[in-house]
Amino acid sequence: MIPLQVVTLVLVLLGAVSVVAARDVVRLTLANALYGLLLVVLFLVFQSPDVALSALVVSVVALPLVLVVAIAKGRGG
Amino acid sequence: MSYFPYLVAGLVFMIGIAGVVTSRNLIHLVVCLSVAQSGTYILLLAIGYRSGGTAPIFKGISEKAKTVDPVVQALTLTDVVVSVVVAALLLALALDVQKNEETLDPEELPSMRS
Amino acid sequence: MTSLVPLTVALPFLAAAALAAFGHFLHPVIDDAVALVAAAGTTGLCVALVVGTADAPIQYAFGGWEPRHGVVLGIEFSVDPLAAAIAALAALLATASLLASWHYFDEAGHLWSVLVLLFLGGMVGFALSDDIFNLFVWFEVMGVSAFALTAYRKDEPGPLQGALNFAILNSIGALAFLVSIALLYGRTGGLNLAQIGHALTGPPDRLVVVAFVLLLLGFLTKAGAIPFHFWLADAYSVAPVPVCLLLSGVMSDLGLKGIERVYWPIFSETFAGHEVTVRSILVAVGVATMTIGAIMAFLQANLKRMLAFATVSQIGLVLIAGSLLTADGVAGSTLIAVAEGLVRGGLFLCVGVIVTALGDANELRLHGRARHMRVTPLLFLVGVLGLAHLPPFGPFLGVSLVEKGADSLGWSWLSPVIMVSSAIVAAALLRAGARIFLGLGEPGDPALVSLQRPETAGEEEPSEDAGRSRRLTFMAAPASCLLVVAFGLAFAPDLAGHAIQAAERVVDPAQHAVAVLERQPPPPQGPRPSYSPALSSYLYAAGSVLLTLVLAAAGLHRRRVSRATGRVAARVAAAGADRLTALHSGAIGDYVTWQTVGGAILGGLFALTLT
Amino acid sequence: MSLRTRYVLFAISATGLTALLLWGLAGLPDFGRFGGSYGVTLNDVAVAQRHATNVVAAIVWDYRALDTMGEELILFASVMATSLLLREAREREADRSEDAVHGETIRAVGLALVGILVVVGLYTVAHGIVTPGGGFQGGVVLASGLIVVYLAGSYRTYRRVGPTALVDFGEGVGVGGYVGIGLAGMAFGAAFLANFLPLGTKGTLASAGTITALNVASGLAVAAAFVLLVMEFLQELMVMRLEEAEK
Repeated sequence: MIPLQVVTLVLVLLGAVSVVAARDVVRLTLANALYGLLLVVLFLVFQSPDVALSALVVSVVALPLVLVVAIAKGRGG
Repeated sequence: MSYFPYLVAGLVFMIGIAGVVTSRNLIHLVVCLSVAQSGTYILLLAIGYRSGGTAPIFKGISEKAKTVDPVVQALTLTDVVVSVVVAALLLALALDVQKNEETLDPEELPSMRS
Repeated sequence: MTSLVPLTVALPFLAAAALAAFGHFLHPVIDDAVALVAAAGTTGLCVALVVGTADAPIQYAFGGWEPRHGVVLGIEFSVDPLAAAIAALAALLATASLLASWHYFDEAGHLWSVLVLLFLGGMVGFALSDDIFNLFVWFEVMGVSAFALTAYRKDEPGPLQGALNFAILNSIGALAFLVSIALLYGRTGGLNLAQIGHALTGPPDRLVVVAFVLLLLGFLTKAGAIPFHFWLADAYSVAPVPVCLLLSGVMSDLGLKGIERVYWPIFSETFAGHEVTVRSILVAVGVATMTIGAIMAFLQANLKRMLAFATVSQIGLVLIAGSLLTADGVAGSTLIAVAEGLVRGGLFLCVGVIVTALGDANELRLHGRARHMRVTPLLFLVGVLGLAHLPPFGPFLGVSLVEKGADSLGWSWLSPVIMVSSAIVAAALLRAGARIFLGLGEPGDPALVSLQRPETAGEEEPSEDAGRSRRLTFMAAPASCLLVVAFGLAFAPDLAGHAIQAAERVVDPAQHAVAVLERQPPPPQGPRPSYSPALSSYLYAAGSVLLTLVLAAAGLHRRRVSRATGRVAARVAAAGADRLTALHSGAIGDYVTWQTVGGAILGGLFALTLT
Repeated sequence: MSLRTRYVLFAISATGLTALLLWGLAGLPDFGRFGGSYGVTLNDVAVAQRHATNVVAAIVWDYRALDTMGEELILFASVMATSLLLREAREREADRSEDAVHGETIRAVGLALVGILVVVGLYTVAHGIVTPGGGFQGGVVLASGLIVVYLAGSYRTYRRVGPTALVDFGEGVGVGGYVGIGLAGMAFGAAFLANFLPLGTKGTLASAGTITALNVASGLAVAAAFVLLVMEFLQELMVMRLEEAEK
C-alpha cells in the first residue's frame, strides 16, 4: 500500500464525516462536492480511470440537481 | 495496514447510515444515503486492487502486465449509476414532500397511523 | 425452448422502450393495448418455461459465453419450474394490474404502463438470474419502478411518505446486499452463484457469516419480514390498488425467493452440519412475522392497511416454509407464494371495487354501505376462504406440503401456529366483509386503528361518470380470474409431485454446480413422487376455517366479548395492541433503526452459532 | 418512539452492526493481494477475444452486457419516475419563463462551450473500447452540453432543444436499441446480447463488434435521461421563481 493511497483514504473518511455532519444545506452542498472530488482521486489511485471518469461526470451533473432542490428549499421553506 | 482500506469502506458505510437515522432534512438524508453507497465503491475497488498493478487497459503496455481486477471496476460503474439515479428519484420525492407539507424535516411529517 | 429465456425479459423491456418513444404520439388505447399484450405475452412465455423445464432445468448464457476451464465468463439465467412459476406469477399479476388500470390514469397514462412493464421485467430477471451481481441489478430495477408507482398519487401526503420510506429502507437493504456481494467476490473471485458456492469450501468463517447476514438484511427488507417490515404497511396502504396487486402479490415473495436462490448454491454446502441452527433462527423470524403480522391485520380498520399486514403475515409463512431447508419446504413455499399471492391480488382488487364505488376504505365507516353489491361479496368471501386454507384448493395444497415438511423434521408444533395465524388474518377480512357487505356487528369499535389522513389515500376520487361501472368491471373480472387460478392450482394434474421433484433439484447444489461449470446434463431423476395431503392437514385446515368464523364473530361484537372476558384481560390486550401500533410510527429514522437492530440481532445470533 | 430512545437504540445496534461488519471484512484477502479467477481469466482472454484494449469496457459491454442493460433500465425507470413525480410543474410553467442570464458575451462563451462539450461527449462515447470512457460518461457529457445552453442564459433555447416528447423519444430509442441489439444477436442464431458483428482491428474505433453499437445506444439513452432529469428539476425551479414573482 503506497502512502498516497493511505492519505487519500484518510481524506475520504474525513470527507464522509464532514458531509454527514453538515446540517446546513449550503455547507452540505459544498462538502458533498469536495467529497465527490476526493472519491475521484481515490478511484485514480486505485487504478480505476473508468470509474473515476464516471464519478466525475456524475458529480458535475448530479451536483446541480442537489443545488436546485436546496435553493428551492431555501426559498420555499 | 493491509486492512485499512476495508476499514475505511466499512466506516464510511456506517457513517452514512447514521446520517440517515439522525437526519432532520430530507436533502441531507438523501446525500447521507449516497455517502453510505460510496462505502460500497471503496470496498469493491479496494478488494480488486493489486499492489503494483496498473489499470486494466492494454494500450501501450504488454498484454502480460500486472493489472488490477477489471471486474470490480465494471461493478462499481453500475453502482455509481444506481447511486445517482436513486438519489435523483429521492430528491424528486423530497421536492414533492416539500410542496405538500411545506417542510423537509422527516420528523415533522404527519404520522402514518392514527 | 431455450431461446424463450431471454425473451421473458426482452419483451417487457422492449415494449416499455417503445411506449416511451412513441407513447406521446399514439392514441392512449393503443398504448394500453401494447402494454397489456406485452404483459400477457410474458405470462405465456413464463408458463411455457414452467412446463418446458419440468424434466431438466435450462441454463442460459447471455452473450453466448460458455465457461472456460471452469470459470463462468458471462451472466447466466438458470430456469427451473419453481423460479419460472414465480416469474409467471409476476407476469400474470402485471397483466391483471394493467387490465385493472385500463383508463384508470387519464394523465401521464403511458408513463404508468412503462413503469409497470419495467417493474415486471425486473421481477422476471430477479426470479431467473443465476448471477449474484445481476440479482442486485434486477433488485434495483424492481425497486426504482416500484417506488415511483407507489408515489403515483403524489398530490396526497400519504403516497409520498409511503414511497419515501419504501425507497430509503429498500435502498439501504440493497446496499447491504451489495456489501455482501463484495465480500463473496473478494473471497471467491466469482459472481456466478454456482461458481461462488464451488469456491466456498470448508466450514463457515467470519466473512461467510457476515456475507450471509447482510444478504438476509437486504432480502428480508424487500420481503417485509419483522423487524424489517415497517415500510411495507405504509407503502402498500397508499399505493394505488393496481400497484398493491404487484407489490403484495409477488414482490414480497420475490425477496424470500431471492434468499432461497442464493442460499442453496452458495451457502448450503459450507453450512452443512449447521442446518438446525440456520433453520431455527430463520423459522423463528418467520413465526414472529406471521403472528405479529396477523395481529396487526386484525387491529386495522382500513382495508388496504389490513391487507398490507395480511401480506406480512403470509410472508412469514413463506419464510417458514423455505427455512425448513428441505425439498418439501421449498416446494411448499413456492406453491404458497403463488396461490396466496393470487388470492391477495384478488382481494386487493375487491378493495379497489369498494373504494372506487363508495369512496372509502374504512370498515367502520362503510358499515352496511355495500349491501347492494352482488359479485364483489362473493369474490371477497372466496378470497377469505383462500386465506383460511379451505381444502382442497390451491393455498391448502401448499400449506399441507409445509406441514408435511415440518412433521418430517419433528417440528409438528408449526402446524397449529400456522393454523391460528392464518385464521386471525382471514377473520380480520371476514369481519370487515361482514360489516361492509352485510351490515353485521357493532357499528363502531374504538380498538381498531383508523388513519389520520384520508382513508382513500392513493386512490382516485370516486366519480359518478359513465366510465365508473366499466372500471368496476375491469377490476372485478381480473379478480375473479386470479381467484379461479389460485383455487384451481389444486386440480392441475400432480402439481405437488412436480413441485417436489423440482425442489429436489434446487436442494442439490452439487448437481447444479456440475451443470453450470462443466456443462454436464443433469442425471435423470427417479420416478415422480406422488403426493396427497395428510389427514392432519385436513383437520388443521378445518380448524382454521372454524376459528376464522369464531374470531370474525368475536371481532364484530368485540364489546360484548370483552365484557364477558373481564376488564383486566381486555385492558392488557388493549395496552399490548397500543404498544404494537405505536411502533409503526411512520418516522423513517425509527424504521432504519429497527433495520439496524434486526441486522445486529441476526448477525449476533449467526456469528455466535456458526463460527 | 422518542428521538432520544431512537438514538440510544441506534447507537447500541449500530455499534453491534459495525463491529460485525468490520469483523467480517477482516476475512478478506490482504489489500493488494487479490487474485480472483474471474478477473484474471478475463484479463487473459478479453483482448484476444474481443479486440478491445480496455478490459473494463469489454466486461461492461460484452461479458456482462446484461448488467449494463439493467443499468440503462434503472436509469430509464428513474427518469420516467421523475417525469411522473414532477409532472405538473411542466404544465403550470407554460411559456412564461425567463432567461436566467442576460449579456451577449456570456452567451457567446456558453455556446462555444456547448460545441466543445458535444465534441468531447461524442469522443468519449466512441472511444470507450480503447481508453477510459464509454456510453455512460459520454452521454452525461453530451447532456451537460445541453444544460450549458441553459446556464449560458437561453432557457427558451433549452426548451426548444429538449422538448419532452422528443427527449422521451431519444430515451426510448436508446434503451430499445440496446434491447434490440441483444435480440439481433438471437436473429443471427447466437445468444441474446451475443457479439455477432465482425471484430475489426485491435485498438481502433471500429473494433470490438457490437460493443460500439451498444455504446452508441446507451450514450443516446444516457444523454436523453440526464437532459430529462435536469430539465424536470430546472422546471421545478422555474415554477418556484414564478410563484415568488406572483407573490
